[in-house]
Amino acid sequence: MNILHTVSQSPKSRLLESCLNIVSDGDAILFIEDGVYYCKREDLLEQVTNTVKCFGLKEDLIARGLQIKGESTVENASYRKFVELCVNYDKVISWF
Amino acid sequence: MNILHTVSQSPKSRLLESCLNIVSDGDAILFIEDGVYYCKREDLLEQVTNTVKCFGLKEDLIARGLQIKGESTVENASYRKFVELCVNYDKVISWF
Amino acid sequence: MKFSIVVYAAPYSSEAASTAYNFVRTLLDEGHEIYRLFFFSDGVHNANSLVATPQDETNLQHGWDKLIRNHELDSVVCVTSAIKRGIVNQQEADRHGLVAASITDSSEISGLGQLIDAALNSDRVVNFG
Amino acid sequence: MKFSIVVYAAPYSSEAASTAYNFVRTLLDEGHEIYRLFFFSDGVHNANSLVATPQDETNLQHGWDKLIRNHELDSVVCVTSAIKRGIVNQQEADRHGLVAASITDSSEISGLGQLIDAALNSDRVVNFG
Amino acid sequence: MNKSHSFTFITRSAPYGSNRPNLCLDTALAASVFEQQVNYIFMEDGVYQLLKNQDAGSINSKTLGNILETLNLYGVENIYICADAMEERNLSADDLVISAKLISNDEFKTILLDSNTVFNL
Amino acid sequence: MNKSHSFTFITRSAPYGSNRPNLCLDTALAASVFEQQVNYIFMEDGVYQLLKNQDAGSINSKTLGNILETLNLYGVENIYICADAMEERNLSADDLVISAKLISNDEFKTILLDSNTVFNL
Repeated sequence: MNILHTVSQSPKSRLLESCLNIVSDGDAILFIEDGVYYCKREDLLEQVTNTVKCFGLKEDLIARGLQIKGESTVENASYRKFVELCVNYDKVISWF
Repeated sequence: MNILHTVSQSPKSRLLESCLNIVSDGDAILFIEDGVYYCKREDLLEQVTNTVKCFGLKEDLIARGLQIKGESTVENASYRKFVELCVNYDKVISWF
Repeated sequence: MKFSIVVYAAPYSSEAASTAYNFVRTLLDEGHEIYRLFFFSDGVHNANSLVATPQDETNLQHGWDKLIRNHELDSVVCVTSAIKRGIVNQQEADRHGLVAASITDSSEISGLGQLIDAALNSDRVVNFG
Repeated sequence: MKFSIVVYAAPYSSEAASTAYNFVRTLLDEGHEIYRLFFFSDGVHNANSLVATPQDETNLQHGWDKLIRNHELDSVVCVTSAIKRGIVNQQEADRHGLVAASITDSSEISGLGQLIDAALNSDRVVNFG
Repeated sequence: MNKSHSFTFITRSAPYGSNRPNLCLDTALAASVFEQQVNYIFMEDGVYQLLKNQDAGSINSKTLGNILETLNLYGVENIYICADAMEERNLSADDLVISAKLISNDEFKTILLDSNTVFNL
Repeated sequence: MNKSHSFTFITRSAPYGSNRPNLCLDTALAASVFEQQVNYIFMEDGVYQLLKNQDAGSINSKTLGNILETLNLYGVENIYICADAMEERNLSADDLVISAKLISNDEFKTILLDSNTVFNL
């Protein structure tokens, strides 16, 4: 019964911090829109990525000139992957 | 050449913190809309109110059940006072 | 799988409506079923027919309209949100004495019950705002 | 004193448009002059004429319309923001082949130059978003 | 229709500044009309909706303060308040119009895991 | 018309997520057409507008990355970047499409005090 969380605002919003209060082990987080700036803030993601899989929406990353490098704890996700995540997790909670 | 700053989002937005980076001594801050929740956060206003006058828009305070008490460092301001502040300061910068 | 999508955001001022649009297209490409699109709050502006965009910009309202028609999607605009934002069909325009209708024909105006019904009948509800 | 007011927010989804409206009313009550109202971005929705609100709610678009008429205010809606959001006058509707106009007559559609002109000719510019 | 589907509404915005609290409330009331199980959780700035002495007539709005009465009237009984949100805002039960169950983040997580659909406004 | 009026534009939002950077840029360009003095300051998330390698075609938008070129083309020469914003985001000059003058908050304050009209988006 795991949850996919989407986070769609930049780190300035502290939306991830809100989300993390109620994320359970095994949940996943997908950063979309301005949320993808979180993908470059390894300092904020450090504690997260042990128990929660993190993704960044590829199209939004490309638009903003952000690249996820090989050693990153965040994975690239296309829209197709976004759909697949919605299917594989039991429900979706949107943080906006 | 002092400035009136209006701040219109709740403390969650950290809008005041942004504003304070560029507030000069003698400027004034008027909290409006959800910004009036700052009026009850004396912890966040402590350093501010020595050099900057702080006001809360009365109509927005009343709507939200907030009261400014006598000993508060923030003053009540009606819409009329809002207009007066705009006249008395040389320009207005809106934080939203 | 059966999806329903809720859109809270107007086009152009934030990216969310555009993300929702891309997501819905991908859902269809991947063979999933859309039970319902529900446009709520400022999202109702996605169903405005009286729009034109510069040639080098995307017309998102037309995009939705085409997508809804081509795939015969069930698209509902929340009545409470719509009327006060100027999104009306002919019936609502007549009732309120307005000079014209503004909604795209491909969406219908209805109540929040349609959103709850969508949640009850879909495997997933995904919100964009 | 001479004021110009810029409104970036649509009615109903945030309080900002309503704050701007109250502020403008107070300005006039206090005997100040309004050089121009400028509706920008989602603020253009304040000039939509095709709206109706429930009886127990304020119709902010009508409020602006009345205020602008009664005080013969100069009210400008940003053309770039307006057209893609479905706020069009008859001329724009004809040009883009749209079936109806949607803007209140009391506001006119024009460019951003009107905002700069307003800043140059006013003692104060106050922004609401 | 039996109560097979459970809805959870997270309301985390302050009243009046935006319409998000109203969207959340209206949707929850619609769900209750369908006689489904409804959980309503006040998180973060959402707890400001519960402050006493609100009077939105001053800004030509409708007062949201009686929100909990409305929820109860529609049969929504599972109303929760995030304990963290109260503490961060220096609020106590005395400041609120009505008392609802304070929950920890762990209790919050359990509610979410047991829900079929979650609206997060 | 002489350059008697000075405009300052503070752009503090990330690109694409909202239209605020576009509103700010369009207004500044309009001001430059009036041959007024224009200051353009990138603050907070606004510095993200300057990141290299942006390609907004992926989301059907227009790339904002050449924003500084556009500003220069219109004769806007006073372009500043908040030093604090760069530091908080672990960004260095190498990450940006073009170099503009980094300013401290004190320099920022001076610019504001010398401005007639300030747009803050």
